[in-house]
Amino acid sequence: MEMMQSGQLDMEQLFPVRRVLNPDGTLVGEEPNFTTEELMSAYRWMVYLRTFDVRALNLSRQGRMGTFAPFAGQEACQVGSAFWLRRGKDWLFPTYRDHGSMQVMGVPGADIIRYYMGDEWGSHAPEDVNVFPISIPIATQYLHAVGIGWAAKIRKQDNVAVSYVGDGGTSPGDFHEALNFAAVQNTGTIFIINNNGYAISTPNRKQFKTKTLAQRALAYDIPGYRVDGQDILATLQVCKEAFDRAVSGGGPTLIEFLTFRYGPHTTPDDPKKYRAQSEVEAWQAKDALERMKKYLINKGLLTEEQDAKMAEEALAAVNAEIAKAEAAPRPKLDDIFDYVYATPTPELEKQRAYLKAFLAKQGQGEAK
Amino acid sequence: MEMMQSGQLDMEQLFPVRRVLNPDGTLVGEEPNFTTEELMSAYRWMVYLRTFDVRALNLSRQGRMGTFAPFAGQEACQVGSAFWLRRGKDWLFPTYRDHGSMQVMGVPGADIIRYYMGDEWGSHAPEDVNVFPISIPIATQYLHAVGIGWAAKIRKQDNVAVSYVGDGGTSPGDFHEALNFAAVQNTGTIFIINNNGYAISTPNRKQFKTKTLAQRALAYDIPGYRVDGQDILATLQVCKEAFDRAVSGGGPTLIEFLTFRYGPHTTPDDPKKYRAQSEVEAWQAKDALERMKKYLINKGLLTEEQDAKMAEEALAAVNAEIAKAEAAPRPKLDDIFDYVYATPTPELEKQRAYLKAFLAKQGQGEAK
Amino acid sequence: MAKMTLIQAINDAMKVAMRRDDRVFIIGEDVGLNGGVFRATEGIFAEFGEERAIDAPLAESGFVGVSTSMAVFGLRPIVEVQFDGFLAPAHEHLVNHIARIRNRSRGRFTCPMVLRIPSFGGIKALEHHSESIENWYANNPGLKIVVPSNPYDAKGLMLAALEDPDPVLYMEPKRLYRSFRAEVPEEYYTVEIGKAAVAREGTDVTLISYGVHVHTCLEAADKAAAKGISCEVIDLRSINPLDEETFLASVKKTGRAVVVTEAPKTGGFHSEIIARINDSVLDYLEAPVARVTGFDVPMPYLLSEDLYLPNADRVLEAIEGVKNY
Amino acid sequence: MAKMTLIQAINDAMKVAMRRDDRVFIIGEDVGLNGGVFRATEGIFAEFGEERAIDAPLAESGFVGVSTSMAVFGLRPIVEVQFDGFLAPAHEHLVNHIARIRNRSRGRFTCPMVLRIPSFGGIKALEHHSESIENWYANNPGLKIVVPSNPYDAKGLMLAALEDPDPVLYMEPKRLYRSFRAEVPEEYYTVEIGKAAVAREGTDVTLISYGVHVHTCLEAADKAAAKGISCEVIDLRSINPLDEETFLASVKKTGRAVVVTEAPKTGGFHSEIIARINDSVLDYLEAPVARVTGFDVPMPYLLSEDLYLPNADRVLEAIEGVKNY
Ligand SMILES: Cc1ncc(C[n+]2csc(CCOP(=O)(O)OP(=O)(O)O)c2C)c(N)n1
Ligand SMILES: Cc1ncc(C[n+]2csc(CCOP(=O)(O)OP(=O)(O)O)c2C)c(N)n1
Ligand SMILES: [Mg+2]
Ligand SMILES: [Mg+2]
Repeated sequence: MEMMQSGQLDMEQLFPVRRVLNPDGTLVGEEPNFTTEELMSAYRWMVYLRTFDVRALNLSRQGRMGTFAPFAGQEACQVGSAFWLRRGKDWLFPTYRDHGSMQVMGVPGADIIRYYMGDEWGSHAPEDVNVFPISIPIATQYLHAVGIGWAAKIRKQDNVAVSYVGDGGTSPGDFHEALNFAAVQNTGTIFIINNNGYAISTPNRKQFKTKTLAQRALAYDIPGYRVDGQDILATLQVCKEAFDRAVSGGGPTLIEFLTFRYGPHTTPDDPKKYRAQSEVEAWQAKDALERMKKYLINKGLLTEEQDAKMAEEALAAVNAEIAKAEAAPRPKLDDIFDYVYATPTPELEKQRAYLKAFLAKQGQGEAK
Repeated sequence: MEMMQSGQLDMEQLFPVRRVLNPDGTLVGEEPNFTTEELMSAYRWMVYLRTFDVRALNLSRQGRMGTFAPFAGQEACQVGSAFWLRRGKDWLFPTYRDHGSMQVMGVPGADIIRYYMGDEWGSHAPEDVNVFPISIPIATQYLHAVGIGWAAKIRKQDNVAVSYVGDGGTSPGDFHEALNFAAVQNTGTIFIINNNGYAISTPNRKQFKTKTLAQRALAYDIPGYRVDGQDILATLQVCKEAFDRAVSGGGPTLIEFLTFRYGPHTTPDDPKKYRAQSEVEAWQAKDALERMKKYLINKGLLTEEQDAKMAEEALAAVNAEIAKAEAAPRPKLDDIFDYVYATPTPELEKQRAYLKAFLAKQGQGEAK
Repeated sequence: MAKMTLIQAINDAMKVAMRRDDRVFIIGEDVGLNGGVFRATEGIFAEFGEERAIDAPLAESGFVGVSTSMAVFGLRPIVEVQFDGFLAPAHEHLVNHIARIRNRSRGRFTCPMVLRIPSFGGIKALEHHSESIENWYANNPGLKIVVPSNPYDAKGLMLAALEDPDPVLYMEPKRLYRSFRAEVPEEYYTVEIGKAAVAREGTDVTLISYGVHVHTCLEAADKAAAKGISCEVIDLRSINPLDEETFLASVKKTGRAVVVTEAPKTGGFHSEIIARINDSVLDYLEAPVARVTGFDVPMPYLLSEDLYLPNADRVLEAIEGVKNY
Repeated sequence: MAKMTLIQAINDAMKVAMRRDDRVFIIGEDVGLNGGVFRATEGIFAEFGEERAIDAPLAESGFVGVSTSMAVFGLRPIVEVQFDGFLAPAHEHLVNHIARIRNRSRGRFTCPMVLRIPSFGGIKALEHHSESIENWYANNPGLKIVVPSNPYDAKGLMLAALEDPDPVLYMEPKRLYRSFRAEVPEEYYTVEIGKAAVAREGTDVTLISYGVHVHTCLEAADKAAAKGISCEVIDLRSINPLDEETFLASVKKTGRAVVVTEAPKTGGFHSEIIARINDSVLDYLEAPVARVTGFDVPMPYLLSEDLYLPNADRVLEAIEGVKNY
């Protein structure tokens, strides 16, 4: 009978999908209150990021950088979740697919390209940008985000931390441990789930049984949301609420974005092996950029001409970042020895000397 | 607004505490349908286990065995959860505190004493008893229970597996991973949470934020229950429902028993450091054995004389198990080498020979 | 006989085993429909269905943990961990349960499981995808650890691992997956676990390695031969059990040895090989055993990977070092 | 000066550090109100309150993981893992994050954290409570590992670890917690991490160990002295960085060495010490280095524990072995 009760709960109804814009760009309900500047900035970011992502995937395919994880299709999730964060104050703990959020937060695109080229310097965020290096070990970064909120609480500060996982990232134990710690300590943490339907090839139905991931919030008595991840106004709105809650000591929030990656999981992945083209097209018909563009045009904030210009500017900006990355110095031999510890151990110095002597003998000097 | 909704759910109401007997032994509702044999057997088990537990703690205090984890106060949880399992067919994955359930399932008390004396042979369950060795690494055993249900499904069998954690055991990641796997695969698994209020000294409020642990079931769309752990009829009833569900392909169940350990966490623990005597007494006033005894006497199934006799028989039985354990041969030197692999490696044989030669030289032979 | 790459041999071995024994199944991330990120399980989902080629939720502790009791129940799991660095979440299950259940239960319960771990560097992958993790388990009794260096051994060791009554970590050198083809019998056969192979005979210096660097040693041996130094190359094939007889006999003969592994130097498994040489044939040594290893740094990102990895020239230098000591 | 046990010295060091530096806090299971299952944090909750003596939920991955970013944020966590065997769930955070964050971010982020691990056997505890886990991390660059063998070093190494800009695994020999008292200064002082100590001077045989077995070696040295063999005892104090200078100098002098550790033999850290001796002073050896270690079996339950543990008589036999080689 208890079972019936909990079984009776309709989670899809309990966690309705937050949507502000219909796919055709019209409003679902009343006009949200964003400034024109915010609206234009959010759209500009999406245009820039789409361009960045497409170019980066090409670089990878051309072998100008290593394996890359594209996010095209998930721009609204990336921009909305990083948009409200305070540079130099708040923290961001990204996955390998969140380089959109990273850039909104202040990481230069050139750094991200350097990371994927295979240079640790790409993870050296600017001093005033609290973006942790990309976390590849799935879900571990959720705990890091909690630690920031907890430390801030102890230091009587209000730093907010945002972290991300995908749908697959809700399965590791760290996902649970992080939500539980955050709930017990009431930390200012925003937990984002970018549910793009697949963990590489593994579909949601093999990953979890429930109709929503937002309902995981019920296990910890924290607020949970489901949001249309192709609707930038919805992602901005919900993330603002979560940010205000976090800053004001209201504790953590769990947000499930319903989204989709248009491209492969990473460069070598072949999505045709596990999903139908029709599914891709259905999602592309709900594209976040198209939707926002229509909205802005209807609102008279954007013209086709301005939009084309914006695209050109984006391309120029992206190319500049790529150029910067490709012009950056290649990592030095010393780099691999200098940052293992604050001060290299005597043994490390011996190994460094051995390697330099060996390369010198090979007539290779520092070069590779 | 979604937040309000989920926040609005009253989990204590959604997961009401299942109770059949009031603390005074009177019925809460209608008469449950258990056979007299079942009622008497369940009560006899509780009387035996209370005696076993008290004696075992004394053995430990006297140094006749090592550190021991007593369960006095949790008998109804242990008996109710193991009562319906089919010997030789179903599986049990206990913690260090579930030696009550283990014995109900068929593990000789002598084996449990041998385990705590420090002899691996204590974990060698009888051939027809599928009780895994006590799992001390918290929550890992939850995954083992899921594996049995999954394997049974693959082999088209209906083996049920029961596993246990305490309130603290709900925090490790494995708790989450196990529930998620079980939900996705719909395995015949019964997940017991013995919530005795403390993880050693750590109270529930530092372990989790929610008012219930049963509500964790909502995160996986599996049935969850809260049960009065001092009410053997309630534990029997809910566990029977869970067992029937598991056997019939209905999938997993999460059960939170509200209970209390009267004694220390383990032999060296001093509970006075972290809990008030009044709390202990409040729980003892709701004692499961007292409650059931009153019920049986009211029902005319038990007299004080029979009860006293039952206690004597229990003591005799426990003493017999202790005698058996203390009379059992001490572990042999070969034991530590013979079971690392099916066939010891050449290196292991060298090490065995070295140790034997060394002891011989010391004039110690096989002895210690 | 057919010419196969190392990964084809692994794929073939799993199929052969699954046809013979319906208790064998594969579980891991993307090992089903997708055939694995390296295509190691290509075609297995199609032939054996989703109950025997299981796409698990993304949780290593979870699928390694459930596989433990599935093995205890009587099945024969082949668990694929997607990359070496992602075995870490399952560490507790390996060291506290899988390695110990036979011993803890005095033989009442056993855990015959094969854990496939795409391992080591050299393919310019992202971070955490090129790790040498053998040292997490080389000091952990109850587990066996094998590392094939060629397609023939890959198939034979996999089938031997599946016959083995105890858990076997099967470390796959990613770099060799498609680097060359070799003759592999189509039929069922096993390569005994715990027996090293002499990959090349020689008289002056003994080179000891496993996996990728058996080939580094062979390449170095060629270069040394050109300089008039004859090297014997030992392919350990198994880290545990360790076949010391084979390499001790060789060192006894040559009096000189170079050990080559990719893990960081300090505390690496190669030091156990040096210790065994110390234990048994110290008096035969004409020179200290040389070691060519990774450095005491985290595995560098791909632009610096080559700086880190042992290569034939570094091994050659070591060979000349011990020869001219 | 006051006479303290090793655990009192650890407790004192933590209090001294917490009084000097309000960024230092303690987190773990039952470290608050209860003062820790070993009473290592006794009185800290009372003096510093529950925000600096934190009873975490029962999840090692969780409290090690959050402590990582708390250290990055600028705090100084002392993380207590209740027992060695229970560090395993946090393995991923140690090897993939804590050990690497400085290197991955090229110094942008650092993780100064002290991880307290009650370690090793000899107290007849339940299973998983008596483990030698140093080998999980001895091959893991980015971490430091220290093991005190006496109260003075315990306090000095703890304070040095808290000053250290990098993560330090602080392994506490449970068996020594209350086994003896020694003089410990009340004031603040540090013992340099990475410097071994000569615990006893001698001329014939060098005994090398750390933690509990420094005392096993000292006991064996007494017995050897009675037989006319003079032993020098080296207390490594630090596994990483490893102070090879000190033990190499000793072996150079004595020409004979015995390494004593408690972990299983194969792949144990002691083999690195043998490898270092091989690297640098092989020509000075009069006999193969002997090793007295645990066996290649899981740590036995308490009735068989003594069979497993190295003891003075086994060390003495090894001393005579190398002396009479
Ligand atoms: C602990 C761990 N296991 C496995 C992997 C390999 N891996 C990388 S991405 C990925 C799928 C992640 O899917 P999801 O969480 O849905 O995020 P998405 O890639 O879809 O954005 C896997 C299995 C990993 N990075 N970490
Ligand atoms: C992974 C792990 N961490 C820590 C411990 C040490 N430990 C043993 S029992 C215990 C508390 C468990 O509390 P709970 O789950 O509530 O069960 P109870 O003892 O109350 O029955 C702890 C921390 C352990 N056994 N395993
Ligand atoms: Mg996904
Ligand atoms: Mg409890």
